[in-house]
Amino acid sequence: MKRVQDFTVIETQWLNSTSYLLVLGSQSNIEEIRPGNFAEIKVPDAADVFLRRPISVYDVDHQNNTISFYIKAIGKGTIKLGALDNGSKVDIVYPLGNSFNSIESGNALIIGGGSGIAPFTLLAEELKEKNSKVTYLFGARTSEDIVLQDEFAKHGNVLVTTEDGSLGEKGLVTQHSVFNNITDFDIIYTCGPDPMMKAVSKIAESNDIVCEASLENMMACGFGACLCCVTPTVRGNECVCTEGPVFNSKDLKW
Amino acid sequence: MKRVQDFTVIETQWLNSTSYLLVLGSQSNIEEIRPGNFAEIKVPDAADVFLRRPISVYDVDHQNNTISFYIKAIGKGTIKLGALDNGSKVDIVYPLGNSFNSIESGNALIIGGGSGIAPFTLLAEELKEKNSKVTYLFGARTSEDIVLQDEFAKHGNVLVTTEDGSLGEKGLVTQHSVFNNITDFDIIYTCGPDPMMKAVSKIAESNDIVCEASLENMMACGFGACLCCVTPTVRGNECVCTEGPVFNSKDLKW
Amino acid sequence: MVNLNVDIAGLKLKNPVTTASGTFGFGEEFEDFIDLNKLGGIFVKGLTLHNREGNDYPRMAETPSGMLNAVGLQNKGIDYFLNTIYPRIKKWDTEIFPNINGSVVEDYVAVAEKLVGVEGINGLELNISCPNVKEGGMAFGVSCPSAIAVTKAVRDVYDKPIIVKLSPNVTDITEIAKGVEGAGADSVSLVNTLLGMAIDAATKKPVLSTITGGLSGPAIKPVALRMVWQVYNAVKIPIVGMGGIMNGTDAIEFMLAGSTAIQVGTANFIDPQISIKIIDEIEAYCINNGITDVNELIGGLIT
Amino acid sequence: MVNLNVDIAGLKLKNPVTTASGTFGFGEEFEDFIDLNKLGGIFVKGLTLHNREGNDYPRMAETPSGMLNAVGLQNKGIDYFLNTIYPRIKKWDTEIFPNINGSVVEDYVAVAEKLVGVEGINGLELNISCPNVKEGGMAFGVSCPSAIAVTKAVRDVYDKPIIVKLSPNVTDITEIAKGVEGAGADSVSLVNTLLGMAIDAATKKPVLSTITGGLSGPAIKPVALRMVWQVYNAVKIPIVGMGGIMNGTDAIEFMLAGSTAIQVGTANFIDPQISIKIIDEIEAYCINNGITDVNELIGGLIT
Ligand SMILES: Cc1cc2nc3c(=O)[nH]c(=O)nc-3n(C[C@H](O)[C@H](O)[C@H](O)COP(=O)(O)OP(=O)(O)OC[C@H]3O[C@@H](n4cnc5c(N)ncnc54)[C@H](O)[C@@H]3O)c2cc1C
Ligand SMILES: Cc1cc2nc3c(=O)[nH]c(=O)nc-3n(C[C@H](O)[C@H](O)[C@H](O)COP(=O)(O)OP(=O)(O)OC[C@H]3O[C@@H](n4cnc5c(N)ncnc54)[C@H](O)[C@@H]3O)c2cc1C
Ligand SMILES: Cc1cc2nc3c(=O)[nH]c(=O)nc-3n(C[C@H](O)[C@H](O)[C@H](O)COP(=O)(O)O)c2cc1C
Ligand SMILES: Cc1cc2nc3c(=O)[nH]c(=O)nc-3n(C[C@H](O)[C@H](O)[C@H](O)COP(=O)(O)O)c2cc1C
Ligand code: FES
Ligand code: FES
Repeated sequence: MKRVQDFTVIETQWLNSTSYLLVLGSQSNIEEIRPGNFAEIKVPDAADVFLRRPISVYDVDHQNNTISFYIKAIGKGTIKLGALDNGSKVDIVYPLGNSFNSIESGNALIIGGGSGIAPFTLLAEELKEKNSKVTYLFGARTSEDIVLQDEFAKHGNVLVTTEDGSLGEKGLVTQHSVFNNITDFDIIYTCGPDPMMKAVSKIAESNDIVCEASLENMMACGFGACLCCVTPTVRGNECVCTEGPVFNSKDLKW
Repeated sequence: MKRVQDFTVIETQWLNSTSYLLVLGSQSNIEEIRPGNFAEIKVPDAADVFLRRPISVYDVDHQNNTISFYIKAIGKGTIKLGALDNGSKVDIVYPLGNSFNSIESGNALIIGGGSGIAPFTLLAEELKEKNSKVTYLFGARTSEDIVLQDEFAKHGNVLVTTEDGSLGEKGLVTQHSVFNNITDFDIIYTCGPDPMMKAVSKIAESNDIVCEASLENMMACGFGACLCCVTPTVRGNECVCTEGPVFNSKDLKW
Repeated sequence: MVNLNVDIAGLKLKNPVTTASGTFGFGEEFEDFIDLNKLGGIFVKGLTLHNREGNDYPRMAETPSGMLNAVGLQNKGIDYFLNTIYPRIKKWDTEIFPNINGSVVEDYVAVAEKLVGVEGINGLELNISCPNVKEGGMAFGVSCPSAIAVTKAVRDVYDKPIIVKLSPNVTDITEIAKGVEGAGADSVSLVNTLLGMAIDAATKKPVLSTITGGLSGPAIKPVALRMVWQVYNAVKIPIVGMGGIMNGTDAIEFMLAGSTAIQVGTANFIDPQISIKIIDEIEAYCINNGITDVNELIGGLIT
Repeated sequence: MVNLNVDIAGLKLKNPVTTASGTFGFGEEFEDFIDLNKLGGIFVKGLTLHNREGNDYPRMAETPSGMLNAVGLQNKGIDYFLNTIYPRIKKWDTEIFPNINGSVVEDYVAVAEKLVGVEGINGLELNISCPNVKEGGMAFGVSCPSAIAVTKAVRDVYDKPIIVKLSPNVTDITEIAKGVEGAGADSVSLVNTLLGMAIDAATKKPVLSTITGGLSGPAIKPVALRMVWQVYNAVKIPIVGMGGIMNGTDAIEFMLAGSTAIQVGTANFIDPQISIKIIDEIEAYCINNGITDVNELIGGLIT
């Protein structure tokens, strides 16, 4: 069930100069979270941040009542969240949105760019439970931007592209050699900048591979009340916060 | 010269449940401050505090480059200033306003209520330097509200009234027995709620004693740019932030 | 015990707190967060005669203490509402107010006609102030003759309370308020959003697909409050006030300025439980101020 | 090197950044904080024919991301300005624009006549949008015929640039802008404050002595930006844009929307050095974006 819940900052763990893990803890139980779900985080007492900020759930620990987020500090709100002292109060509205459809006993390729790596630990865990094999492909500008590799490596093989060639293969994700044998995969999951996801879905579709893309449209509410976050689909304009954030790429008319 | 200066919070020393000393330190020199001068303090990154807050200078230490304020936490801004962590950055515009005219070799009565005790350490120090004698009279609702007595006692005799009689004489300041021999004083300085200051000036004027009152009108700028802070005087509407905050009570038409 | 009941043209609300059209979906979106039965009323998302896809994305821009929206009345049409949505939501013990919209007078009339006789729907909000549609919408609300014309036309076909929603984007809102009062409106609600715009300096482009959009949130509260006060002094019909209400104190201010009921809008996005908190805060204010009937607040400003 | 010079009706400003009337005193108040010679111009506090005491205290209310003021044009009259203040401030190497006000057309004309031939004063701002005076003021700015009448009358006696300051409290600001353009205005400045109101729920009283007042600050930026964009698309004369500009990015947005110059208002209260910082930020933006002439920004919105 969706709810507003009070949390306390347990830590903000900076991973590089522009991204961090925000770990929040609560006295009470944490709701069930499905891979792909997100939360709307209230940036506490910030003069210039009016609305909540939608952030995917990176990890959750039901034993210790903690929930964590992987956040790129790109603007006012995300910078302020990353500067919170331990012990600060933060409330979130969650769990929001739909989730990825994890396949059973299959071969999954997970492609992430930018902050779009956040939902993929939970997804990979679920895929593994269902006996599917996970390959990650992360793209970034430079090696500096590639973080949390050890974490992801726990769940699957990690491939990397960087635009400057400083780590993994040089180029854009869609230029990675894994695409030479793309039909080895039963499904592709992707999250990241729209152009990347569009390119990925195009390849997936032309190879008849199911592709699920998680969108990051701008949101005012996050739970279907405002109709601000729409994306055009074969069914008309649909809210990314309720019908998504995960869409089958074939349904998207972007 | 008036300036904007960056400071760091050295400490917020709570005196009772509703008031505190805010001590700020700077790397650079502190401007000269006259008794009665105030500063416009920027409440850092507060969602609902748009304008600066005018606060009298309570004390200044030119050796150590610190400046301190006595603040009553009465609303959004003053509560937030009191909750700042040590080390937080705060900038202030100062020194603003005119100052008290301290008399030479005289007998001064200083009457304060509420936050209106703030300007009176600096004033008493100057009076003492000029060989004047200082008597303080502070009024409050209850003994809880009477703070910093030891500090003030360094500069003069401290008299107190409380409305509930829990400290000093029972009643309003203007009912204190010191008024039985009010003509012993050459001057009265007062700061506090308007009704108190009005009552004090009335007594002063009827006894032909000079009375200087420091006003606390609501301000947008604090340095004469907006004309929001006016009080009616014999010369017309005058800005409290530039012509005041200290006025000769005879000039006020309140 | 404080009486919280208020009366909008004979329609009794259990308390003055309702939710603003377009900011509360059809209520269902808030079912997880609050007990909808506690609300004075729900003004549902704007409805039109036919399905509307609304404007292109992006439809939203955050602004200082507010936001711009350019949703453009996306909805599946009045029939879908009545056949599919309303049956699901009518169970709640609160007043459901459809918010009706059109490009031409005939559209408004056609939508209103569909609402005639619908059991449990005891009034409608006639939106003549949507700034986010090309034709119709705000055009009706910024000209007195057209505001009167559309109100009269809907009045002719609909006999339950009509609340006409006014635009703040006018020189003199009292003129329009008086006009629609004369045309048979039972109440006016105000304000809709202020027409605004946001630019992204980095891309040199407008943030919204429609260039301009509707400004809501606390930023507009001073303007909304002023208009409620002006209209309160100009008409006799009850006012449903809104514009930047974020808490109980804001709601009290709108009532003091002359609102009989209030709508909570943008605040729902930031705190989905805020509407219920506002009811509690109004009650607490009354208790603290020795007020036994919330109606004492209406227009109670001491000037 | 970026060219920052802009041109308002033949009058060259060294950069687009000026300060808004009523928020910058007569400039002197900022002498301790900044080098006034760096400013593109200073619009001084509103002037009237005779001494005015302004409205009673309280004149100010803080609002979400903004403030209300009800100063009511307190000033010592045009003669005092010319004889006592202007001689002190004319030394600065920046354009000084008197902001002139009146209750009737004749007052405006009388003030303008006094400015004819004053050495160093190369233009005036005709304020037809002050919401804080009982008669005159905003009344001129919300009706097209009266806006035209006062502009024509002042045009007849004053031959240097006239910048007419428009009110945002209108249904269609382009109509007024076109009207004053036709009546001989060389430029329009916009926006003045939005009419608003604040209530103290604790005392049940209005916060301002005048009940309503003028809303300024970032809260109004989206509305101001929209109006600048609308006017830019409606008139040919240059626009001086303002309303909630707090930093260089805001200023850029106003230029992209169509402003030739901008005015910094309420921001001066919060950071008395902000006007100079904005000049630097505009220059930095131009450098970062490969813009060699700030004039390229004017109306440069990509739609
Ligand atoms: C469902 C969902 C899940 C998300 N998950 C994550 C996550 O796990 N980690 C993460 O770091 N980010 C995530 N995002 C993106 C995140 O919400 C934005 O980066 C954040 O809201 C930016 O806030 P800000 O205050 O820092 O930036 P602002 O100061 O508000 O904006 C900075 C710049 O970024 C642009 N911008 C802001 N938000 C968005 C957006 N949603 N889409 C496109 N452009 C935008 C603005 O237009 C502006 O140019 C997610 C978004 C959605 C919708
Ligand atoms: C020259 C000057 C010197 C001052 N010196 C001190 C000082 O040394 N210590 C101190 O504690 N306070 C001092 N004050 C008062 C102080 O400025 C206010 O208490 C403060 O601005 C309140 O801010 P806030 O955000 O906490 O309250 P808000 O949340 O803004 O307001 C809370 C309530 O207080 C009222 N209020 C706010 N400011 C004022 C005001 N200036 N006058 C009357 N009512 C007001 C509001 O209307 C509201 O009802 C001084 C004021 C002036 C003008
Ligand atoms: C996203 C959004 C959608 C809206 N849609 C409608 C609508 O369909 N019909 C309507 O009458 N008003 C609509 N409004 C206006 C609100 O009902 C309300 O008048 C306005 O937001 C001001 O109140 P607020 O500041 O409390 O949000 C919408 C507002 C927002 C923010
Ligand atoms: C305290 C105050 C006084 C003002 N006085 C005047 C005035 O005398 N003449 C005038 O044309 N505008 C006056 N204005 C309006 C400003 O010049 C400006 O149009 C308005 O504040 C919007 O800009 P801002 O949001 O940047 O402040 C005043 C504004 C404020 C806040
Ligand atoms: S963000 Fe409000 S409906 Fe999706
Ligand atoms: S506070 Fe602005 S002039 Fe005094």
